[in-house]
Amino acid sequence: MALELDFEKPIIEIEKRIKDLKAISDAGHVDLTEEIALLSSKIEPLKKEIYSNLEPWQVARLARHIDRPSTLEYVKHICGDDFVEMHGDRLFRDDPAIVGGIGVIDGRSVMIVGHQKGCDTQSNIYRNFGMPHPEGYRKALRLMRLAEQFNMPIITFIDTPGAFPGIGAEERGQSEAIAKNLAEMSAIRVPIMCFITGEGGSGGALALGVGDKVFMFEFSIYSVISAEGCAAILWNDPNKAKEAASALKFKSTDLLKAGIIDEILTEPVGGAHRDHKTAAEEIKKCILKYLPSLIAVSADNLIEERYNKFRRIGKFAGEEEQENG
Amino acid sequence: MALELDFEKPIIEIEKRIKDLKAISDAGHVDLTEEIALLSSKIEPLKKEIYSNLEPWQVARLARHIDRPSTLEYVKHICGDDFVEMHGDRLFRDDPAIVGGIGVIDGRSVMIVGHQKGCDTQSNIYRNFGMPHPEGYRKALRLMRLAEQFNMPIITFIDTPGAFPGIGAEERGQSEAIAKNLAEMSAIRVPIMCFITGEGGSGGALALGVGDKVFMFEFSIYSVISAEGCAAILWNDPNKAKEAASALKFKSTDLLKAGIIDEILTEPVGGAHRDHKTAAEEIKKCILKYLPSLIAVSADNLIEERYNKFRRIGKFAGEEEQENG
Amino acid sequence: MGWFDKLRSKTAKSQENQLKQEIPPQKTSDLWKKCPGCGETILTKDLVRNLFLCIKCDYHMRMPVWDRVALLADDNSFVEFNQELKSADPLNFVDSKPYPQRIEEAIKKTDAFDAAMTGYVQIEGIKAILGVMNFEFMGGSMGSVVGEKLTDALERGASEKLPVVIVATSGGARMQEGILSLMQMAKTSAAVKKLNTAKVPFISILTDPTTGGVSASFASLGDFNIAEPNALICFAGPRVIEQTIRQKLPEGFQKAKFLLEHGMLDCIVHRRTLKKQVGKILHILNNGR
Amino acid sequence: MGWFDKLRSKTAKSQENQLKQEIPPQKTSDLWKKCPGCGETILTKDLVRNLFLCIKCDYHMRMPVWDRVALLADDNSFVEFNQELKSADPLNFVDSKPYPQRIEEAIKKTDAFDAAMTGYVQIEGIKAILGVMNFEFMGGSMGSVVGEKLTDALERGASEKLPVVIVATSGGARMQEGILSLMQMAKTSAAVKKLNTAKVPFISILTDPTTGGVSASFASLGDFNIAEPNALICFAGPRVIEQTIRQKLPEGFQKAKFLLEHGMLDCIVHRRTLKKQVGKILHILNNGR
Ligand SMILES: [Zn+2]
Ligand SMILES: [Zn+2]
Repeated sequence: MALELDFEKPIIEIEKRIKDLKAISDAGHVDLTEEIALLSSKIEPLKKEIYSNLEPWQVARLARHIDRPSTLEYVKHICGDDFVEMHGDRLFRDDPAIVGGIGVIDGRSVMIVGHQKGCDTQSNIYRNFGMPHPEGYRKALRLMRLAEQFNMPIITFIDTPGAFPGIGAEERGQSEAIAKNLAEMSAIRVPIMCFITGEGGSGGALALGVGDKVFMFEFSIYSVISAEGCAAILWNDPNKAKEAASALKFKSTDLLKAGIIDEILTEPVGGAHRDHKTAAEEIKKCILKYLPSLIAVSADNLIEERYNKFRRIGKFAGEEEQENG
Repeated sequence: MALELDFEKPIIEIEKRIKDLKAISDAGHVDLTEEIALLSSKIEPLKKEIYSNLEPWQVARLARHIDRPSTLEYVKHICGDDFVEMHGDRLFRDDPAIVGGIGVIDGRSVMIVGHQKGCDTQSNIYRNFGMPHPEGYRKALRLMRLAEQFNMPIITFIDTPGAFPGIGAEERGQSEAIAKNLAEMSAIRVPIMCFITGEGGSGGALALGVGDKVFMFEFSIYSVISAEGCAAILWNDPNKAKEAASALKFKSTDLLKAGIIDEILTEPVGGAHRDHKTAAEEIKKCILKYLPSLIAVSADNLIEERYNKFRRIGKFAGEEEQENG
Repeated sequence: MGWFDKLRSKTAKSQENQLKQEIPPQKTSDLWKKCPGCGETILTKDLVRNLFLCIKCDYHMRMPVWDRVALLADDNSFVEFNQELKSADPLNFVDSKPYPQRIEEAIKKTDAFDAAMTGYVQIEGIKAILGVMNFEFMGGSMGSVVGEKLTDALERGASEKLPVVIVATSGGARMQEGILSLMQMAKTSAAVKKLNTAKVPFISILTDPTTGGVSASFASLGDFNIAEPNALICFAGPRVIEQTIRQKLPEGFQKAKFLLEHGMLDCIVHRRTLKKQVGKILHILNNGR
Repeated sequence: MGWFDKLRSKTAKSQENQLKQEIPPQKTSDLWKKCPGCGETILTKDLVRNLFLCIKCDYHMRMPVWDRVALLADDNSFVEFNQELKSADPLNFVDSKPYPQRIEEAIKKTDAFDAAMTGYVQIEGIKAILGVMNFEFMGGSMGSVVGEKLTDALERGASEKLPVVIVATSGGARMQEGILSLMQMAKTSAAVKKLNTAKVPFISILTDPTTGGVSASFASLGDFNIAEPNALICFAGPRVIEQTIRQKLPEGFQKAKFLLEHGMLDCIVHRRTLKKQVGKILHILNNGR
């Protein structure tokens, strides 16, 4: 059951009408082939029009769409049966909001780690809506260190509203856990490819985001704070979320321009939630395209370049003219 | 207020009588100098006789004596003000049953880690009677890794009844925490000197006990299980603790003979609890004696020798005759 | 007698012995066994055929050491190391019986010299080193022989660059060897570290029960920690804890699922798919190296 | 004007500014300040003399950046880096005010170009690199300038083998710089790792408040994490958590003592002994290297 977003309504309406016509047509009473073809021909242009002109707050809604593929779904499409999930931080708990394991992509062994949201209310509660606790970051770090140990490239999938603002998460040191991941990922001696597939929410997202290459799906977002949170703090009015969404410049096109991500991955028309398989193939293609050249780099150079990639990020007064910011 | 052990009674009685005579003498009515001298001359031989013929179960009682110096007391005597305690495992909790920190011994920076018992009921409850939770071992490991990072030799003090048999300790993986320490200590690239100062109880003790040199105070013990526990399991009768104590061969002399420890440190006459300062000096002397030669060894050789030290431990059928076991 | 026949005959033998140990004296039948999960009484031969899974409720019963080898090893691939290594009596330990007598009885009962068996193996076509502990031999307790065999296996893994798989089951330390048995924890854990340093994978399979000094050493240090369903895995056993805290423990405490939820296990794998899963993991990890 | 006079005059100035910020409008007196611990109203000049410790209850109030330098640095030893580095407006961000206007106002208010100051220093005779964050500058929020200055300081520590001490205080990320401010977390944390790899000590001093992106990056990564008494240290602030879980938080939640008990801090040090203690730690750690 797809969640309908308001700006998707025209599409969904036409799709429904086509279905109705088909039913009538199939029943054999009237031949509506022509009408159906006419309507169908309108869908693609309409989708293109709608999805290429989305406001930032609309993109945020797409990024959070409950039907968007999750990490485990991508893994299923990309690795098939060649994946073994690994649980636990070996310290306190297995956090269902971050999943990971070893897998094979096109004959190459990799470690995959990512946020995991649910696909309905029950699984979302189990997954804490993809908001990790410290043990989630620590599981991720354990797996990434194992990947380093066995010389396996790391693929991360980022899709979280952010760290969880709860008592246990604070008690067990989510600050430390996030910080530690940032520090350690900067020096892990195997390639790291990061994919922002949905919501890239603040520190909880970045904790899986320090990689050699960072990719972003067209309708995903990556932001220091949610539009709602920003509106509450800076506008003193949570209803200014649309304004905040625009101000924060968290769309993939903004991030590409700012040099934060390396490439935007095109989504299936209408968004990744409309075609999981095609979305997964897009990621797989990207991995196969970039991984060989990353593997070819020596570990020393790899981590030096990764360090410099993040080292360079920042904007200072007086440099606007020179750089193309 | 010293806890009296039954076999110490004759000594304590004479000491008390001397004190009484002194009081009378000091009051000026009678001159009892001669009587006092006579009694005093009997103390040393009596102590020597008693303490050199202790049964294993009696040594165990001495090893557990509540007035025995604790890690923090040794540190105070050995480092004076040149010590900074460090708390916490950076994961879950600061465990008061294991303490640690950086200090200076005779101009050399060291990392000190040890079990910490209390000296009365209240502090013993706070210290959980020196029984660590997983976070204690993890704090210890954190500090030892820091020592490795900054090239500081590690001194450990071992004095614990053992790991804590509680729900939280199991939930948070005390098996993993102990095992990890054993594995990591075997390869830490700075010298490690271990001092069994009181009770060396099972896995909880060994978790701080993988060192290049292992020393043991005369009246301390080091055992795979407590005499009580052993009696309950093998004799099916907790009252057979004396028998179990003898069977387990956990006295320092047994362990020296078995090649488990490198040297026995002499305690002040009557036991370390009767003279903390002298006991601490004994440890300090030992550190100063062995540390320079350990520091002189290359890190590679150091950990290879440490590995082999433990690698060799074990007895098999058919080899009794050849080796001097 | 071929390798497989020998295995079968050993299996039958150890099976017998397990029955002697676990079934209460009043029903010392070699033919039947009671399921700890559902209480069903099952024909032993049916159990052997069914991988010691309860026919009624699928409960994972303890598995004799040779059956375990047969479960994991490709046919005829197991080549044992240090088969004849035997315990000494370093402490001249006597409780209700002298230690040497216990050893001799255990040898007779199990047809093994001590509580662990190690050797070369092939698992799903992948060369590896396999260690299997034997709960029937003095409760799988770890003394000098177990420590030595497992350490040697781990060291061979490091030097020959062969992944190591150890199936753990143990009641804890071999108390009769005193401090020597404690030291086997340090020895085996250090050997795991050596394997780590050599960047060779270690898969630890924790089966019912894995406790005490084995749980608190090599068995918890796998790159992959796999448990069988319902396995009891702990340092301090439930009875000791209940005596200490004087309250009833929650349902499932210290069982495999509990450990998975508490972050100590990578996965729980059903016995029927164990070999396949281990093979897959070895394949993926080998592939990266 | 000598270095110390300049410091004093800056101190007075920043003191003034802090008052403007913290004392409610109805009592905008520069002369008095109210203690958040006991409610006592205290003469500002007495506070300055008393290291911003409450004269009545010893509460550790927030300390202006130059006073903090004076507290830790040996006389005349502080030599600032990158003093003129100033924020751009990469997002053309406007909420109730344009970001450049906020920056200009903060500069006027604090006499500093951004929320962190870094430089060479000597502490108890030991050469080091010092970074001090400035809560009065837009709540100590971390944007490009703060990230750059601290990263540069940590990198200098690594390359010049000088220990680094950073006094953190921050409300979190500089939202007006969007994703760039988030990335400063990765940048500064990676720089700490570089320092670690160079085996140079890093002492992190967490003062009231250290929250959000600063808490979740370099500030939590000290070889030594030291906090001042009563400092609020957290990722998510107490108000956000209360809104999420809809219940009152326990007394002392996210305060220094709470963090010490939860294993995140090495020690809590009183402001009066802070310099001496930092000096002792640096001395011991230097000595080992
Ligand atoms: Zn059953
Ligand atoms: Zn006050």
